[in-house]
Amino acid sequence: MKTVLDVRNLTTRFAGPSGALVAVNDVSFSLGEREILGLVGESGSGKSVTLRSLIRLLPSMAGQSGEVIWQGRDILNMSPKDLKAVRGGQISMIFQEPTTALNPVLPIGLQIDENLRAHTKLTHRERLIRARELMDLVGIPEAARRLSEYPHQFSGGMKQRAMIAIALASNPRLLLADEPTTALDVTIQDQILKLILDLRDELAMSVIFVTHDLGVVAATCDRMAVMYAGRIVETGTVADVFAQPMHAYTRGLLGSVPRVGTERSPLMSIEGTPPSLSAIPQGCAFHPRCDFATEICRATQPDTKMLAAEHQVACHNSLAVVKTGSPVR
Amino acid sequence: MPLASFILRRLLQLIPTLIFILIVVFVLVRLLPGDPTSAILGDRALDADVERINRQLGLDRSLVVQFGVFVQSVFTGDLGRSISLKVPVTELIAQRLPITMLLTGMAALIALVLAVPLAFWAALYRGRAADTAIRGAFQVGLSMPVFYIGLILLTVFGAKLGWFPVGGYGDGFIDHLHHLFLPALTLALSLSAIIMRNLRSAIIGVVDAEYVQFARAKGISARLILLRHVLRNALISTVALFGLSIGTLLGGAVITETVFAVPGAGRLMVDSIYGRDYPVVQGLTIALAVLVSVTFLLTDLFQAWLDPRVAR
Amino acid sequence: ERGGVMTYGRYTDSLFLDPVLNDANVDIWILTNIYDTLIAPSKDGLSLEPSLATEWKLNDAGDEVTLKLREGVKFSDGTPMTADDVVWSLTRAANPDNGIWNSLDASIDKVTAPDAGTIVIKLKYPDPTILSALSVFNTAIMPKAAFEAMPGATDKEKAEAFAQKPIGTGAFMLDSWERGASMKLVKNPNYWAMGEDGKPLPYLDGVTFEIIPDDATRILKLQSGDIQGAEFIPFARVAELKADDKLNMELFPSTKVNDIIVNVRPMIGDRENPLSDEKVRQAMNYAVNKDAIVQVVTYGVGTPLTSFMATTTPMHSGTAPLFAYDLDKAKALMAESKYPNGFTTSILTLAGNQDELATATALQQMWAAIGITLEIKQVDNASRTDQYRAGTFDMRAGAWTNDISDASQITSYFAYSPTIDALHSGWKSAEVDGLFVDSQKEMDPAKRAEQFARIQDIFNATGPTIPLYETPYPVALAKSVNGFYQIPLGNNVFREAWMAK
Amino acid sequence: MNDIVISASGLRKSFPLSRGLIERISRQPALAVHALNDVSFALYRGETLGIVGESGCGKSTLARCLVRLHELDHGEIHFEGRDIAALAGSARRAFNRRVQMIFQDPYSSLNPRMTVRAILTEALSVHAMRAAAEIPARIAELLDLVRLPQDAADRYPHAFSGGQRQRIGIARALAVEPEVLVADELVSALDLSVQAQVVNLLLDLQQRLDLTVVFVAHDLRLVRHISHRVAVMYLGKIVEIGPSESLFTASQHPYTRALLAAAPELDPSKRSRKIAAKGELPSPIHPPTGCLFNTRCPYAFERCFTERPQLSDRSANHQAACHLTHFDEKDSVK
Amino acid sequence: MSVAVSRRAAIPRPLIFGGVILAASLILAIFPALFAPYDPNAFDYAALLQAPSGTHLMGTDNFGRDVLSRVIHAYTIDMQIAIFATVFPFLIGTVIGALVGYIGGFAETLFGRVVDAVITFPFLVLVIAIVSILGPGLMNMYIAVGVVGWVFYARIIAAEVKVQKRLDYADAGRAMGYTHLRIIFRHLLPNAITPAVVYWMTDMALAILLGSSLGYLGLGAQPPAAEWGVQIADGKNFMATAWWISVFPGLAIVLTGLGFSLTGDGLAEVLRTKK
Ligand SMILES: Nc1ncnc2c1ncn2[C@@H]1O[C@H](COP(=O)(O)OP(=O)(O)OP(=O)(O)O)[C@@H](O)[C@H]1O
Ligand SMILES: Nc1ncnc2c1ncn2[C@@H]1O[C@H](COP(=O)(O)OP(=O)(O)OP(=O)(O)O)[C@@H](O)[C@H]1O
Ligand SMILES: [Mg+2]
Ligand SMILES: [Mg+2]
Repeated sequence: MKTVLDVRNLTTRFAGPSGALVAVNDVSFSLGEREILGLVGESGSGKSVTLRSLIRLLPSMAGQSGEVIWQGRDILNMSPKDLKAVRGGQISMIFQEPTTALNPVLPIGLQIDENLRAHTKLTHRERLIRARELMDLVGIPEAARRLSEYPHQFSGGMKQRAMIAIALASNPRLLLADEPTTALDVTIQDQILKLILDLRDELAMSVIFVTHDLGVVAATCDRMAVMYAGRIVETGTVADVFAQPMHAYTRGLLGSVPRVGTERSPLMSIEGTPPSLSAIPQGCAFHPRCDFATEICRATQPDTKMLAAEHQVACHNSLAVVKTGSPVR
Repeated sequence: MPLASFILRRLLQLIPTLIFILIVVFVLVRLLPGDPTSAILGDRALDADVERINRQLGLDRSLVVQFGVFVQSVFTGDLGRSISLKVPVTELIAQRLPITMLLTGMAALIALVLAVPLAFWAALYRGRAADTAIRGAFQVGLSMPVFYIGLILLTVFGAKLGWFPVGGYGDGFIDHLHHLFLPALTLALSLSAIIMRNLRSAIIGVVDAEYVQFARAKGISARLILLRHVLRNALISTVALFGLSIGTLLGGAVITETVFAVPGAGRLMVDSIYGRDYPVVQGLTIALAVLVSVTFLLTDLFQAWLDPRVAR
Repeated sequence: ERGGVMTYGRYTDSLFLDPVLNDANVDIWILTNIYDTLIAPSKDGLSLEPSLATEWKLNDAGDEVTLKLREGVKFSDGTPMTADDVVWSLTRAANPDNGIWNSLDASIDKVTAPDAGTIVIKLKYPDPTILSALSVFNTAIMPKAAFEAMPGATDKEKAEAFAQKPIGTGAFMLDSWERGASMKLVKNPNYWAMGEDGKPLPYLDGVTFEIIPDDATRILKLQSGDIQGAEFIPFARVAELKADDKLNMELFPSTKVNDIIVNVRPMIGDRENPLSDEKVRQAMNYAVNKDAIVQVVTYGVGTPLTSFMATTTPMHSGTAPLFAYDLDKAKALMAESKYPNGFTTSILTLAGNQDELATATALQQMWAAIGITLEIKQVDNASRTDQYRAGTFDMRAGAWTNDISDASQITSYFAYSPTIDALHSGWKSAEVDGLFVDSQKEMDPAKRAEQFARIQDIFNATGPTIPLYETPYPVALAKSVNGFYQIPLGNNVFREAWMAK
Repeated sequence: MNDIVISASGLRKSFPLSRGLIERISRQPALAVHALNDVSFALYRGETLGIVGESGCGKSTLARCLVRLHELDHGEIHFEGRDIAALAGSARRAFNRRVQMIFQDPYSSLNPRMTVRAILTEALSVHAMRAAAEIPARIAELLDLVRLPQDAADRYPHAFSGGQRQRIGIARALAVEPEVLVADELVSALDLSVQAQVVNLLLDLQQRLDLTVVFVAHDLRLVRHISHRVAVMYLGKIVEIGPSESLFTASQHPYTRALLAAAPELDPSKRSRKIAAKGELPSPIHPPTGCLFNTRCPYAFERCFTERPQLSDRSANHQAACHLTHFDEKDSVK
Repeated sequence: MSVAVSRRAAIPRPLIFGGVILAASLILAIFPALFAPYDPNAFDYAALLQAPSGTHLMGTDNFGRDVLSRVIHAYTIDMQIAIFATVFPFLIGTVIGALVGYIGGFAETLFGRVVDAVITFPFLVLVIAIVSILGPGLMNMYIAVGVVGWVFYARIIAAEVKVQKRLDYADAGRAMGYTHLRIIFRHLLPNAITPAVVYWMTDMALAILLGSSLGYLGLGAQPPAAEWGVQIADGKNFMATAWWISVFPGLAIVLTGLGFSLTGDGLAEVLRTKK
């Protein structure tokens, strides 16, 4: 499979009033053509910042280092002009909350048109036609009328579809989807996930799919990366990771999900709460919550190791984790 | 049609408001110590003169009868005659109110021209020196008594530099504008400070909004983002405040009008209160109330245009 | 060449340009430029000059005046002035139902015109003031026909219509009037008088009044050359403007007196009034350092009063300032009074009037020295008049200017109790009342002067005022303005003013 | 387990939309959101009743009605046999004490200006649960109960993570020693790992304190895990209710089936590209006539558009509101 | 398990600066005599209109009064104006606003009409009329301002209470069986009051300005009391010859205004991050 995106040692810091904070810490991964990569992790683990860092969509006080190689060019070093062409053009993004991500005071049509204007050479008429096509593509009926309506006149699922339509306007090669279904109902989530899968097939896009729902990963992604406290702690194909998590955290996550047959028994929870990024524990960030933690975990941060084909993990005690077996029976 | 119904509803709401104002102003002016006659005749008036003139003005009638006459005249559009100036009140209002409207309008415009770009600047560079300087400067403008700013502007730009006339109203529209610039600027300073503050924090609230991020993710130009996505949303909350402030200005430009010798409605109002010119105070209050309500209505409409969510 | 249009800054606008029905100085002082009277006050206010009447005669009994009308006088609309107009105008002025000035003409019984050039005024009783009264604005001559052609049923309604576009024989006529902003007068081409240079008056092509309420702005406007004259210059700035070599800072003599009016009733409402004690009043008078007040309030422009009326008033008597400052005497008087430990009282001043405020503030300090606590209450004019007329005030700042070139007007208001209770103070002297009644019939000027001297002695010693100072009219003019003056009665006279063209 | 604590019958609740003067003058019909459309069920002592459904289907409204945060338009709720709408004064306070609610949003459900101690003290003293002197000891006990450190008492809510805040909310509810807990989306806002902690806590407390729980959630797996019985709601109506096991394995309503199918499988090998349910929830302002699900139901036939099906027995304790009793993929109309 | 550590937010700089200015102002207002070198009302005919010098740091006015002493003594009155002209509107407006916001419905409609009437009524007419009716002086000015001022607070509070009452903690209170009054004043109000407090700060600065405007019209503080607005109005005639009479009180107004609005900004920041 051809690699389209190569992220190496991506680090993002925020300078805040209470000191600097590393939101994304030395993250590396790559993405193949037509591949869907799931980025999972709990709230605040840095998923969104990672995604936004890829296209430098960060506030001015943020500092970035590392490389994001897109079609042979490092996005982090691009001129603003080139970046503008990449953003929204070759790489599009959809956001978690359709309600807040669509500008409430502009009609949907205009919000689509903006993207078409910025990235295509179509005439006004052609853009109008294209906008209707896009609405059809994402499954919004009565496109012509809907285009002149405002976001508040759309239901949540419709808004998410509209946002996808905006993102697809420029025929992107890569779609960054930041929890595109979290705010939606299961039946609608189901529709949207399937829409994204269909579009991936039709348009031959690659997708990075941020979510904290393991079910969504299992149902849609090819590969997955698990983030904890700003780092990627485990990467692998979805099948591999679900079959045998090698990081204690991944294992805990999988165990936290209720399963059939264990009704009303205690879940295998991870004690404690994820650390605040401004107070990351020394050594392995997960060690205070980890059942497998040993001396070394408290002292040094584990490197990322390739333990099986395409299966990488950053854990000192991954062997012990593997030995206890999968939480999934 | 929602717009028409919106306007109609607002106009209907105006009725109780106006009735309330009608009663309050009628009672209020009559509670003022002294009466029009002795206010006009002054110290030399003899009792017989006062009585005779009161009788001529109908001020010896009972309050209920006077109120009846007043209400009736309001509904027939005739606001009576000025007691001291002896001309119809409607004529006076037609003469003086447009001047205040022009003054206020100019002040509003100047305030916007000052406040909007600087609010952007301050918001986008918040916490930096530019932000501090801009906010500091506006604060000084906000804290200075109007008559003081007025005199300083007059002295510097009027008398010393000669760029603007020293007070007055002038003849002809262009001349009016020229004459009203300094007083409008004076009024605008405090208004723009309020607008700037509000808009700045609105912009700060908006620049990091998800939809602005999303717009940036689309790769459209920074100018478009600021004007279409940021400004429009930031203005929504500011517009209401702006309308409110203009409303206040309309009735509160007295001191500026005095300092700059602008023959506006504010001065007429104060002179009439001092002169116990009941018909003028009453008529002008009603006119101002209607005008202020129309201003509010316009700002509401503008707000509804900016923000499709409010138009139901 | 003489001419030009002069712009004059006024502090407030006129209200009503009818000579008979108007009620305020803002009208009076301007009216005389539009309307002429039969007789005119002289420039110094002390004597009379021919105007529309070229000569006049009061008969020996003092109850009939015969006047010869000037020939060829035309109204500003070109119609000739007739004896009929004169008879009508005077009759209207004297009608007790008209306005508030008719009392000046109360003695008039009947006005007739035996021939086209003669007017005979028959009086009800001998009136020593009648000639002066004929120089007062309310007896100005108006065109009867034009007035009566006005819409309206009553005299009042006609007057209101007429005053929108008044027609008189004055040097100027109203061109346009934007209320509260400006009033434009233009030269009356039909004006009858000739100037000292033999050319027809007025010299000016027009006079424009601009209303500039704020003192500082009015001065700024003068300094910047936008206007050529400004009235009511604050005394604080007289010295500064005198030093300005682009301006003439004029101080026209006036009949203006400034004093404090004291309520002398024993009780005010249900509270005892310390000011009714004559000793207290004397103490207060002695405790006031008039020179200091003249200094801090008028910046040396005023002079301490030597009588309750100004030195420019005919029959004024008195040579030395009243109640020369003597704190010891004041303290002694206080000790003798019913209030040896002092008391608290109040003074009403006009809100926004810096002079009154400054005076009151100074008095507050000065009276504190004799144990009197003075509260200053700034109120608007109507409130003050209300308390004044009701007699519920303690003290108020007062100022007076004569409208007529005679001592009788001021005396009737100040001292003669039947008019307004001696400045609404409740003060009453039977002797003064008697003297005043006599003086109003006394045709012998010397005897009359004696009567007024006696009135002044009594009033000055025991009257209900704290006399302060008299002041001129401070008017600043551009150097280019010549020939403008204000007479002691306040009339602004533009007819001889000119600017180099 | 057969002791009914709360029984609800025929509950209806709608929220009128505000109408302008013009609309009123022109006599346009009053519009309303029909949040509950004839809901009936019984809650047994000691059980956990799960309530699931999509957003806006009326779950929270139902929960709020149970604690009388809303007054019903129609229908009755009986608590221990007494109509709660008729309760007043001390009886009402007692009801409010014995039936407690815990809220979804860990951020807005605690007063940010009150410390944990103030929050708990208020609950304890208003209901006079303890004498003033015993309150501190009780607070310590409660913190222990929900496994919060003792030093938490004097902190403000903003000092806590979401999971901890939910514990505070639980502590507040437990402070007044209730018998019924209505938990509205208790863990929906929490992280996966923390969710498990709170679920475990709830299970444990229920056991120890013998609580009856109404557990409202949209996460099917969670509801299945926690509940003895489950009710599925659609557009303000319970469309299926029954024991957890049979409801999830042998669901009797097409909507329940769609819901189950739409929830992604945790097993990557069981992927499907088939869409579980087409379309969206109809507007609760104009709910469909006939069966509420008819706009999305693959099995809908004429009767479904004219007659609204009522809950009817399918097996022991298991009821569903559908005109069909068994259906198959091939019965699907489309 | 440990409680997440709350970051102790640094006190925002505006609050520090504003607080220092206001603290200093309050000290001057309470103990003016300690700082004023002269009796603020004592005339000195020998020293009229003296320029600033060693003996009179800010010069003297037209009565020979020491400008510095008057500026200092004016703190007493102006701070009093700032506080009393606003505290009653604040309190009344807060209570009414809280009730209206909580009750909603008809109360809100009625309140809306009252607000309309008050804000469309020309403010100055009301103030001048009330002061003319009751007589001049600060007390009556407070009344006049209060008649109108409460509306703005009530509006702000009502809007905020409306937002707050929809939050779960308000429902939690109700579900706990708490009384409405307890919920309104113990729970909602503390959370709703922030914008009103911030507005209060601005309002105090505006009150001083209004006081000075009324002083200009002669309706505010009565002499001999030193008040900045009155001082400036007094000094107006001397702008060209004795600028110090008006400039120093002017600076005092600006500085105090700055103090209030910095404090307002700072408070807004603190109270916002507190949530
Ligand atoms: N603009 C910013 N300034 C400072 N810190 C930020 C900023 N944006 C994000 N962070 C911090 O970076 C960390 C990671 O945030 P991020 O939004 O990437 O989390 P996430 O994994 O997407 O979480 P969620 O599931 O809640 O969306 C958080 O601790 C957040 O506080
Ligand atoms: N106070 C209210 N006023 C008006 N409408 C309301 C109110 N509360 C709820 N609704 C409406 O009633 C319907 C049911 O709402 P409810 O909150 O009960 O749904 P829910 O099932 O809890 O949804 P969610 O999963 O989103 O919490 C929705 O359409 C909602 O908009
Ligand atoms: Mg995120
Ligand atoms: Mg809910």
